[in-house]
Amino acid sequence: MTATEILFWFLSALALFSAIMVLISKNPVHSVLWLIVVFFSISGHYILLNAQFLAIVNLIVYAGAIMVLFLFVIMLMNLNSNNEPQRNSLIKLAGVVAGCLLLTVMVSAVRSAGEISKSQAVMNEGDIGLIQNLGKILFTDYVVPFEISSVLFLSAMVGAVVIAKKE
Amino acid sequence: MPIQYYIILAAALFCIGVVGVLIRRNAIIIFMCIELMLNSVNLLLVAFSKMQYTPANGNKSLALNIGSDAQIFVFFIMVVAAAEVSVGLAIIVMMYRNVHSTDVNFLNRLKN
Amino acid sequence: MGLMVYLVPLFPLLGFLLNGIFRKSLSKSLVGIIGCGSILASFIVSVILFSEVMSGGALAVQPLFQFINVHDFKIDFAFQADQLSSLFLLIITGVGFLIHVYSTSYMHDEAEEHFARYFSYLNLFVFSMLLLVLGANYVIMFIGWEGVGLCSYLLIGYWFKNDGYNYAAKKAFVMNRIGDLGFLLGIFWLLSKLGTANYSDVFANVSHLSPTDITGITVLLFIGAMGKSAQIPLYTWLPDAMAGPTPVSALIHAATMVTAGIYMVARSNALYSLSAVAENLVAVVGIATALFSATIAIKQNDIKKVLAYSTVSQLGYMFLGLGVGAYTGSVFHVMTHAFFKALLFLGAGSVIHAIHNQQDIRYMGGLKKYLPVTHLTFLIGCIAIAGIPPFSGFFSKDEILAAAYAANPIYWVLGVIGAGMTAFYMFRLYATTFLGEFRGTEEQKHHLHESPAAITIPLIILAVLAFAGGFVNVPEVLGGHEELHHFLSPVLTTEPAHELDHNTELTLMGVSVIVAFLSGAFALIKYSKKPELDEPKGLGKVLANKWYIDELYDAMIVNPVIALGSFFKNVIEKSGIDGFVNGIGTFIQYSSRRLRLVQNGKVGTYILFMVFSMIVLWLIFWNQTTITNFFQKIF
Amino acid sequence: MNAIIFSAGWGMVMMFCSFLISNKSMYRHIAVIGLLLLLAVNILESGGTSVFHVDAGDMLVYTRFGYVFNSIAIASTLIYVLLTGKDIERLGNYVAEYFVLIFFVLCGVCILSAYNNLLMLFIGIEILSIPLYILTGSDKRNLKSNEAALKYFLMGSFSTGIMLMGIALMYGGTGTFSLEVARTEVGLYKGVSFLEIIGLLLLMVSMCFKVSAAPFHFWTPDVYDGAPAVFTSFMATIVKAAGFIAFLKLCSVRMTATSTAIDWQLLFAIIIIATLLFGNITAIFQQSVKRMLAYSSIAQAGFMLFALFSLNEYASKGLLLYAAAYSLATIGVFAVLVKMKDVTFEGFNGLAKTQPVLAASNTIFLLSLAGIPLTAGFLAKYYMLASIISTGHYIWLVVVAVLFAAVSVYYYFRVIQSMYFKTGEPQTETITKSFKIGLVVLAAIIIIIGVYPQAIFSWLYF
Amino acid sequence: MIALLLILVPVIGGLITFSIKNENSVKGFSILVAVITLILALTGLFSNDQSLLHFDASWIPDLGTRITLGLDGMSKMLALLTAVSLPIIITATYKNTYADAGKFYGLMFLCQAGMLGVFLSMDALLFYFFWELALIPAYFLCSIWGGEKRIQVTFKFFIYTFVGSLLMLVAILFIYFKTPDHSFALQSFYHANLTASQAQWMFWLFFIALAIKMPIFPFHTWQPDTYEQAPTAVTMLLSGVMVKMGVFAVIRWLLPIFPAASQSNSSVIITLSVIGMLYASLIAMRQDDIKRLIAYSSMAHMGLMCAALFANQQVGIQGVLIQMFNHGINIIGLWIVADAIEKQLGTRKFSELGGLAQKAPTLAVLFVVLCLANVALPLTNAFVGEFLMFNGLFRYNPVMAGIAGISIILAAVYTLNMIQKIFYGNTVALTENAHDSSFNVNVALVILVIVVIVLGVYPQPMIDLTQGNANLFITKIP
Repeated sequence: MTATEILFWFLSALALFSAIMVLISKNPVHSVLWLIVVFFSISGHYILLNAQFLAIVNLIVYAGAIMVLFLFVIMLMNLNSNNEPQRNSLIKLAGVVAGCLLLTVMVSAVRSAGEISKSQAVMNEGDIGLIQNLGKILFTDYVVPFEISSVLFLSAMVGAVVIAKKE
Repeated sequence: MPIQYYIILAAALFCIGVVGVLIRRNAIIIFMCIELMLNSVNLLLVAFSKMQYTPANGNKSLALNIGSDAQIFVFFIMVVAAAEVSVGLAIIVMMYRNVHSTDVNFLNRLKN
Repeated sequence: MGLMVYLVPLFPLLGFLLNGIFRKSLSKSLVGIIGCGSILASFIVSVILFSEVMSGGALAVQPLFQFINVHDFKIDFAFQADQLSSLFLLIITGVGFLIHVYSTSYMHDEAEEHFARYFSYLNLFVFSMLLLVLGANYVIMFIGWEGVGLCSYLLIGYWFKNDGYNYAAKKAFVMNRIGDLGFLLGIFWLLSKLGTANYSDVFANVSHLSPTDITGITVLLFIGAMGKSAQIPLYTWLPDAMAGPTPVSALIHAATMVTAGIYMVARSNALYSLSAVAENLVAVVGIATALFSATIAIKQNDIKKVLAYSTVSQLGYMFLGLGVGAYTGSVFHVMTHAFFKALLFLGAGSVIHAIHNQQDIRYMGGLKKYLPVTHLTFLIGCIAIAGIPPFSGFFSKDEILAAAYAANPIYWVLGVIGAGMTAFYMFRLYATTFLGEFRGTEEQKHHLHESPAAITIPLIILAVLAFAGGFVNVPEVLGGHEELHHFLSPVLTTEPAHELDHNTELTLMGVSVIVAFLSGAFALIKYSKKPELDEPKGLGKVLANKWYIDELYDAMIVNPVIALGSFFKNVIEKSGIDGFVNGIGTFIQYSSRRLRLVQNGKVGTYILFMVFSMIVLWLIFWNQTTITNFFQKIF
Repeated sequence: MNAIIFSAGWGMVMMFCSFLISNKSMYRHIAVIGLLLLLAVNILESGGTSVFHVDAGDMLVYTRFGYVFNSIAIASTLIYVLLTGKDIERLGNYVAEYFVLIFFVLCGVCILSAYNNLLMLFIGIEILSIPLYILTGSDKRNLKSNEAALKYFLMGSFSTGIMLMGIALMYGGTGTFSLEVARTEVGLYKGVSFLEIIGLLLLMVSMCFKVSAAPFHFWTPDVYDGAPAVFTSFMATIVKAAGFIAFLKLCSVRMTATSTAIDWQLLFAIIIIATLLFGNITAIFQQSVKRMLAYSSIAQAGFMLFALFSLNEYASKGLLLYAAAYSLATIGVFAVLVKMKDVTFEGFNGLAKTQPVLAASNTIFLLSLAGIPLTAGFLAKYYMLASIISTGHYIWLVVVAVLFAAVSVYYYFRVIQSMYFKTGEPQTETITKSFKIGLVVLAAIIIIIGVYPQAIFSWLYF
Repeated sequence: MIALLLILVPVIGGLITFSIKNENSVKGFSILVAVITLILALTGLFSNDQSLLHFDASWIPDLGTRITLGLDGMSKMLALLTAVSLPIIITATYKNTYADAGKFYGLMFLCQAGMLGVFLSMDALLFYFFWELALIPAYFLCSIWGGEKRIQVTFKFFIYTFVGSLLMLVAILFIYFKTPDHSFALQSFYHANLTASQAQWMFWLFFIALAIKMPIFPFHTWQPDTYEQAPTAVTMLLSGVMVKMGVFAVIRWLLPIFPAASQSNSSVIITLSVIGMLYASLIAMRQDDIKRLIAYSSMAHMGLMCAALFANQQVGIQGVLIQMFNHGINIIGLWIVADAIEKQLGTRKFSELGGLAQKAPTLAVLFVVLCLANVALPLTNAFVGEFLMFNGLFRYNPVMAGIAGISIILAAVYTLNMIQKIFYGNTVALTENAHDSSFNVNVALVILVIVVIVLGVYPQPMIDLTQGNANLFITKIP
């Protein structure tokens, strides 16, 4: 077992564990924190896969910006108490069952996809994930969506203003 | 690493996200679970971008940059997610202002 | 001559239209003149026509216009004036004219408008009857056939304020319709096999019909005759039809319309003589009706009812004659019957008129001295119908009975029994009505008087005919020449020759005359002394109640049909079919109410549904082949 | 491409207007000018004259089909703004912002009609959706509006997640985000990657969500009901049609290519039936016309799905027709609905007496929605039926569909019954003359399309 | 050109009528329009100029449909019926007042135009359009001006027929794709290449629509309620003309397109029709409401027409062809009387009527004649039709004809019952002060009665007029 593999398993386990912890934490703040752990482990994966740019962006955007925003809102609403009303257990059970079924179906679907069974994800090599390469593509092939996503931001901005501003 | 490991990992994270959406009532947590789902997709895409065997891509011009499009896609997902978060949190705040709750079942006037 | 045939029905039609349309503005006398005059004109034309036919200068078919002409058959509106129809023309217009004249007096109390309505109906009836006998094909005959049914309906229900009368009228029409359906089906059968309904073509092509066809056609046609001529089982309307004015009973329900069945069978003799089944059926139904209704007639107390049942019985004789092949005999009997039965009805009308609409013979009696003319003519009628020589009924009935004996002695025996009963109930009627003491109220007695000339003159004429009518066809055994037989022979060619020797024939005559005479005399003696006034008991009660046949029909047919109608209306229609249709609507509404509960307003549930649906879609994807095959099987 | 640029640009112009101009009714006029400009630009571009030449690579591919749809969408929006623009003004202080968002949505619509890359599909859908979340919640004091926005947002994001998962798997299967994939007819599933199919299935689910096809329709009634009626009108028509156009493109390229491995028709048949069932049946029992229209829009989606089912010439042409006919009629119905103070069926009682013009034109809109001949709606339904029947298979599906169409008559005609056959005192906002004229013109357009569709067919060749 | 004008005149007339406010001018104008239409129909009837009788114009080339209108024998006859019925109806109901008379008459004209379109169109899609177009005005007419339960009842009628016509649309579309030249033209439809099983399915889809319209048991339950609830003028139009659309469509479309399928299914359909005849007759016997009785009676008659149609006999078809006209005339007459009674006495219940013949002799006489036509007495128009139809049915199956024939007995029962209960007997409280029918009613009835008698005595012109259609059909029987 190489270091990469050990790291892989560790990060995977961490990601899954923290993801589950996001769900079962009673306190929303804990959930946020666990989610940040998930993001960190995913970033770890990115680094394993040599996608440094994304790893950094993930940390900055998600763990940094988005989650802080979440935390901020939670704090703002004073939701850190763990008195969230619970769904009744039947619904919960149904939810878990549905999730598990979905997982089963997806996994079995992927397993029956024969053409990728031999494929490997290349670890620790390749330079497509470097900021230089990605930047080049982003501003050549992907310049149109890049520009267009600005519209998305504008609308989000306008929207947030419209919605959140007190009248 | 076999790509299947990544797929299964991503699927598992995705499904955990789904379960979270299903079993929690706090809108913010639900939203976080959705973010979790998006992240699992991101992970999967990055893994695919590094997949050795990409079947039947006839586009030679992209040959040098095989896989980079997936990473760009991830980038866009993050962008969109950020935008979504701002709107989503705004909506949740608006709701909280009106009813002082973030329970999704609290507002239940629209039904049947 | 070519012009004249259609003149015969044209006059009554004009009379109908004039009287009908201007019924509010015409005076009674004008109405009477139009009514009677049109028939008289028609009668005159008929006489001319008859004489031409007699002299052999007749043409068979006179087409007027195309009635129905479709690709594989053609029905012309055509008239056929031959021996048979011209004879019937004479009877119809002749007797009809007398009855019209009679009616002018009899119906004189009616309001002007209704008086004109009456005559227009009567004219319409004569028109239809003439169409019936003049038609050159079965379809035209059918037109007249239904037309007389209609007129019968209108005339029976003439006094439409009375619901009982309306009911009787409706009954007559409906029962006729039952027969008409058979007739119609018979015509269809003919048309589908031969493509024609013209008599001449049909009779020329009988050889193209299989025995089944012939039997089927003749039986179906006979069903029509059963309805129209009041044979078992469709006879019950006729006694009820006495609800109409008495002249109507005389004209329609004795002299003309009811003989339409005889005319039709006689007309179709070429067909009937080829089917033993049909002939036997006709004979059996005929003799059964003759006997059955005679039994009922014995215990009836309504003067018109007795005559009605006697009519049914006599019609049975005619059918017996037809069934045994004595077509001439039957037609002969139609003629004599027309005379004496019209006479009897008109006489009865005269009586009823005299004692102010009392029809129950138990409240009559001793009318002899008050109504001498009526009495005498009525007596002649009774003798004639009883078959006492040399009155007309004797000759015609005897011819039928002789033929019946030749065909099957049992028919003869039964026929003689019937003849005996006929004499019995007729003389019972006569005795109860005219002999003994008057049993009505004082006031009625006070008003008793002989009827005016417009009533008595037709009575006298008819009495003469009832007496002498038989001489047109005196059998050879009595030294006659059977003129009628010879006259009709061109249209009734298939009639089998008499095979009886003269001795047998004379014996038979003797027996029947003696039976008739004895039973008549018995009745005369019995009832002139002690009229039957009490409610009958035992068998008598059954007979008085007409064997409970009406009740039986009600219980077996009418009520079940009505119940079925109610069942359909209230159960099947409401809860069944409409219930099903509305049920679809209700079901959709119900499922709407249920289904919308799925939309419970909770995000979690929605997403749960979505996830499950995704899984289901996946499963479908994995089993798509199976499912596709399943659907392909459906369509 | 020019339409995208101009719609985004005009959106920004209006952003500035929001604080430069204080007269509320000016915004509407500016928006109308913008839409007219947009329409002109789009038509010009479809004729080959473009203002900006942008090479979008394989991200966006413009076809005549796309241009025609853009025109329909823009024209519908124009009609929408003309008819209900005044009512938007009544909604609050952010009138200009609402128009901004509408323009951004249009930008998304124009992307969706031209995308050739799953990335563009994703971005297009998001540009379409995010403004809608906000418009849904724009009536901030109204708890229904809040609720609708929250539900829409949560479920929309969830479906985005599913969509992304699908796209990721498809990428795993084909190695490209481009819509067109070079395929070799070898290997398992005849050259079709299994991952791609799984991905497509997921993508289909999320697209079904967007077009509110059952069983992914649950958001629709609640959101349409809760959102301010003016925006429901917009959502239910132009946005939905855009979703269908995107879906159609996806189907006609990707699903056709993979049809050797998976019987998409079967899946669609099931979805169609479910959609028709849920939409029609549930609509029957509604008491509120607004909510009934929400369900009916699901039912209409069931018919539009026919195009995705059959994917032939009739389908694409028919979908455009359907989009046009359905949008026009729905905009009309909602324009009337917005004027009603009581949006239950009882609220419409006796409208024919007090507002005959409203009632008459509303009747025509409803008849068109119900697919009665000689209205545009019939023609649209006709094309949908023809698209399946021309394949000669799945006739039972058509029969089921027409039976449901008959059910739909039930609830559409309930409105007509209320207006014409019942008596009541309907309360309406003040109705201006120009509004009436607008309605009549719209109704006339619907009738003209229905009676003489050849007039617009010449536009539909592509 | 006449063909086009026949449709355009009522449409334009109707639209103009919409805008007229004054009730009297509405009625005057309506009569004018109706008479112009009638004159056009008569011109068509006596014209043989094909260029006048046919109209063909491009409409929607993309859909393969054209505006093809034509007047052949059958269309001429039915156009005449439609054109005759409206003046008669307007005359007979002249004294009735309607709220919004302009709209009422306008819708009547639109309905008329729709029906004329159905009878004239030689293009399947056009046919379908008119088929629906006739329905919508009828729906509004019944729902606005109808009786108490009008809304539900009419709605049921509408949905019921709408379901049928949608199924028919499916069939039309399917056949369209099987036509050799992808066209909706009548002739192309006649030459569609359908496999046996396809034809079977499409036959039923098509047939159900027509069966609902006619209506054939068990698709009839909309009918009595609708006839009862609709304003009588509309009922006349519905029962007199609109139900003929079903019969017409069988002859023009169904039988020639699916000759084999209609033959193989004939036994089922004839059985249903015959059951329906008896069923309707029996129910009619038990009715206490004039309108419902006439409705069921009409259903029985329609059952006979349907049975005769599927008996595959030219005679039967011929009978149906002329019976379409005759039945229309007769039943309109019956409705006029029903309306006159209801308007005067305010009831339609037999149990509340009686003895009217004393008070209204003219009405009684005219009604009796119409009733006799209803029971198909010879020398009334209905006899000829029923004679031919039964004849056709007999050739198909004598037993069936016999069973069906029971209905003519039952017809006599319920019709005479109706006469008796309304007109005969003694007057009751309600009819004590009744008066005779008004002049306009009499005029309408007299015209109808004259038609009844004339066509009963001399039906041959009508037969000649439609013989072509019967012949054409017969050549399609394999």
